Amino acid sequence: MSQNKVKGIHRGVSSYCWDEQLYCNMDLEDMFMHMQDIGAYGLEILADGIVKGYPNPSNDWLDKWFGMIEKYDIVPVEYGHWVESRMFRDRDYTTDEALAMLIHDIKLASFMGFTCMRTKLGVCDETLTPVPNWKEFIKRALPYAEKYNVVMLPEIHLPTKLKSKMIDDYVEFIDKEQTKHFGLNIDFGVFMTQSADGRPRRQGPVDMSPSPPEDLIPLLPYVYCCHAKFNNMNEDFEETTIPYKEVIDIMKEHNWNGYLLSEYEGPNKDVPGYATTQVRRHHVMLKRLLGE
Amino acid sequence: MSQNKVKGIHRGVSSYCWDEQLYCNMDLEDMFMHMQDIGAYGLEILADGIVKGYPNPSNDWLDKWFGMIEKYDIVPVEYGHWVESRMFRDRDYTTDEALAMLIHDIKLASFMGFTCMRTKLGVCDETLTPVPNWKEFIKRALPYAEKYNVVMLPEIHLPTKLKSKMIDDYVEFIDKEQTKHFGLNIDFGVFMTQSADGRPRRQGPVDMSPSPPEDLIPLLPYVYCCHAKFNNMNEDFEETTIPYKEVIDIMKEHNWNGYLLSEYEGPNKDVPGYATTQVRRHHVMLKRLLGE
Amino acid sequence: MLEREVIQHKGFRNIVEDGKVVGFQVGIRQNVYRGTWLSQFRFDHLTVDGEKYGPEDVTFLISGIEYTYDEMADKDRIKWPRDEVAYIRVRKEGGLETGAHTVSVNFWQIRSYLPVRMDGGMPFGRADTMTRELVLV
Amino acid sequence: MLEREVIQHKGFRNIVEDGKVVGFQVGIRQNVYRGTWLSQFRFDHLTVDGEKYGPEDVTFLISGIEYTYDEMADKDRIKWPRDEVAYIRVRKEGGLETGAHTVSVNFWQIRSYLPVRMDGGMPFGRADTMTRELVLV
Ligand SMILES: [Mn+2]
Ligand SMILES: [Mn+2]
Repeated sequence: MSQNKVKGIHRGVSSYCWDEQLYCNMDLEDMFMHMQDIGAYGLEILADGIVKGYPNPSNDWLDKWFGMIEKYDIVPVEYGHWVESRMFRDRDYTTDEALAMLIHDIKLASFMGFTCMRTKLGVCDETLTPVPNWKEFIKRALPYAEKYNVVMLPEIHLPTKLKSKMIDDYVEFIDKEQTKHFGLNIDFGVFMTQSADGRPRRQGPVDMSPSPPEDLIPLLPYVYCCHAKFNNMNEDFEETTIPYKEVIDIMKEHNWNGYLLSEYEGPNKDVPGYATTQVRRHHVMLKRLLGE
Repeated sequence: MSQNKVKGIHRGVSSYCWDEQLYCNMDLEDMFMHMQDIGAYGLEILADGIVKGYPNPSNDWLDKWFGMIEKYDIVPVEYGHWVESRMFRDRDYTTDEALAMLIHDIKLASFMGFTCMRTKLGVCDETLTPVPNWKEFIKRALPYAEKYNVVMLPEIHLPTKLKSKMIDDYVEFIDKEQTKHFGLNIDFGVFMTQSADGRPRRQGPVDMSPSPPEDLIPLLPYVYCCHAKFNNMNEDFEETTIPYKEVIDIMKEHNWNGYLLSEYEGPNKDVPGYATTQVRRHHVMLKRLLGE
Repeated sequence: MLEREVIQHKGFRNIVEDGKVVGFQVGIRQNVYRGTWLSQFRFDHLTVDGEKYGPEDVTFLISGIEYTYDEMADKDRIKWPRDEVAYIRVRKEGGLETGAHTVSVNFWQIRSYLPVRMDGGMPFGRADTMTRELVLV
Repeated sequence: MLEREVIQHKGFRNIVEDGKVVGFQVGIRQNVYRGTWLSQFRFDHLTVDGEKYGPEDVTFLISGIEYTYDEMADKDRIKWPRDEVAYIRVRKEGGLETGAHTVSVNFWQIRSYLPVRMDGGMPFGRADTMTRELVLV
């Protein structure tokens, strides 16, 4: 598996789905058991919140991690982390400080078996434009990402458009650096046409209109994994807010390889069992769309 | 502490209070933390259901147990267990088989630091009369109880009356054997005058009327701990179903020594947090009644 | 950890052996304050979408060991622990279809400390937790 | 384990030192998917029965270490872990009375990945979980 670009489209789950249950009435092993049940072996974790003692887990915890990964056939796909910028009350994080944080996460992600990293950057405006020095610390992190065999992926998330200066900047950076260690994670929320309750998206000062699915096509070579965001799976196993069939058909036609990581962001996440049913319905749909 | 007959009336809690939360959204350590919060250090467990691997816990688990007992200042008071009779589909447990089960629990209870055992016996009728061979296996267990320094206590529970043949039989047995290793646990439910919802107790084929508190007096020398059963603590910190003040005043007047173990059996035990609030209110009341 | 309901969503899946689907399983927990000596376990049925499976049609996977109902009858010193899920397993070629299924179950334990009258059935938990809609992927 | 509410019932007690009640504490958890670097922790107030305690009136007990609010300002490599309760401690002679108390709290974390506009306050969890009636024994 090179950079997680295994042949075909594979199913996975983000720990975010069950986030509001975690440590209240579920633990990490429960998530793995659900994943094995539904044959969705690809895993995204939010490292801070999942890794006990993050960012410095004990060897004991790491042994437990590897034992569970093995037992439940889990494929560690994406390691979610943040590069902070507004760290102090009186000043921002320096490039050196941000880089040190990033390198630490690269090492830990790699040791835990992950190939992708959802590298969330600090932002400087309402449309989530990354901090001005992002190219600096990412460029300096590239040799580490190469050495530790991971790819850093900013998550492309509403209200960002697939056709936008932000994306152009990322693509230009990747092309210029000719790197396989920086890329994109597309959050399917960018295709979202209506709310979970069926109403049109509320428009504020920021344009929340969806990107057309075909805008994904030119980006696919840069996409290493996706957040298969979903907000409402109905009883007929249809996602009611995002044009899943169109998006997945495009990915199949263009022979995209990688993991779709279910990310439930609809209502009732705090109701025990609700997210579990939503995730299962989501995978009934994905299985059908993927022709499994 | 001889047979747990420490001077004064002390507060404690039975794990039964939180039973419907356990393993879903609470663990044993959570219970200990609550107990330390409210200064109720005496503990009853239902061994089967609390002891991991019961009836054969690992040394690892036992180490964890002792660590927690120490950390939270817990006093192991009563070890709840059952002596089964109807064990097989085609025949009852023999006296030898019941005795073997009982001896195993005596050893484990003692090792874990308990001084009382809530010894639940098999019954042979609707008024919960114990199985005919109870005297046989209890008598044969007495040398073990003595050696391991525990006292076996059948729980006197509704619909049993404090004045009844069953109690007479128990007392006669204790007097005859002149033993300090068999006694009584009075469940305060025997004093219950109405339901948690304020309605009179539903009468069926069995007489559910309460025993008068003063019937407790002649039994006190045989009582080593009590289930401070409660069904509803209101916002004014009153228990609405059981005449607590009368019962506790009697125990104080007669200088009874031992632990009152809160046992919540009201509604909403499955609602997270509900039992916790009930237990805390119960201990506000107990603290006041005991003059702490 | 245990789900609140007696019928667990976790563990609901088809059983695959040598690449073939040979059956399915449903996890159950004991909504009661103690575990069950296997010889005191009583099982009436598991129902999936109206199809009923009795004691002879299933096996029970408890702490990694699979038992037939009759094999449990003399196991008075082996416990189904209070904190563990047991899996009811059904051999059925092709298993269950992908999608939603209505699952019901009825089982209980013998309790020597209650009147004999109750040996005939005292389900583990409230009736509303003994039926559940589950999704199989 | 964590209670669902931000304000935890567990841990609510008076603080006793040398046999004297010198204050009280309230446990809180982060109803959010990650922990908090101490330097990104923001605290506005704790209120008990209408009495308000600001950042200078309390200390924070996190993984066994007690910090003043200002001591947290430069701790960019120490985490309040996602799965742990922090205890807000108030020095107050005699502590709180036995009985019921209405407790509110407001705190949040700085999130560099969200617009600066949100640095001013984005409470951990839904408003209905930031106030709770607790019983002190
Ligand atoms: Mn996402
Ligand atoms: Mn009782």
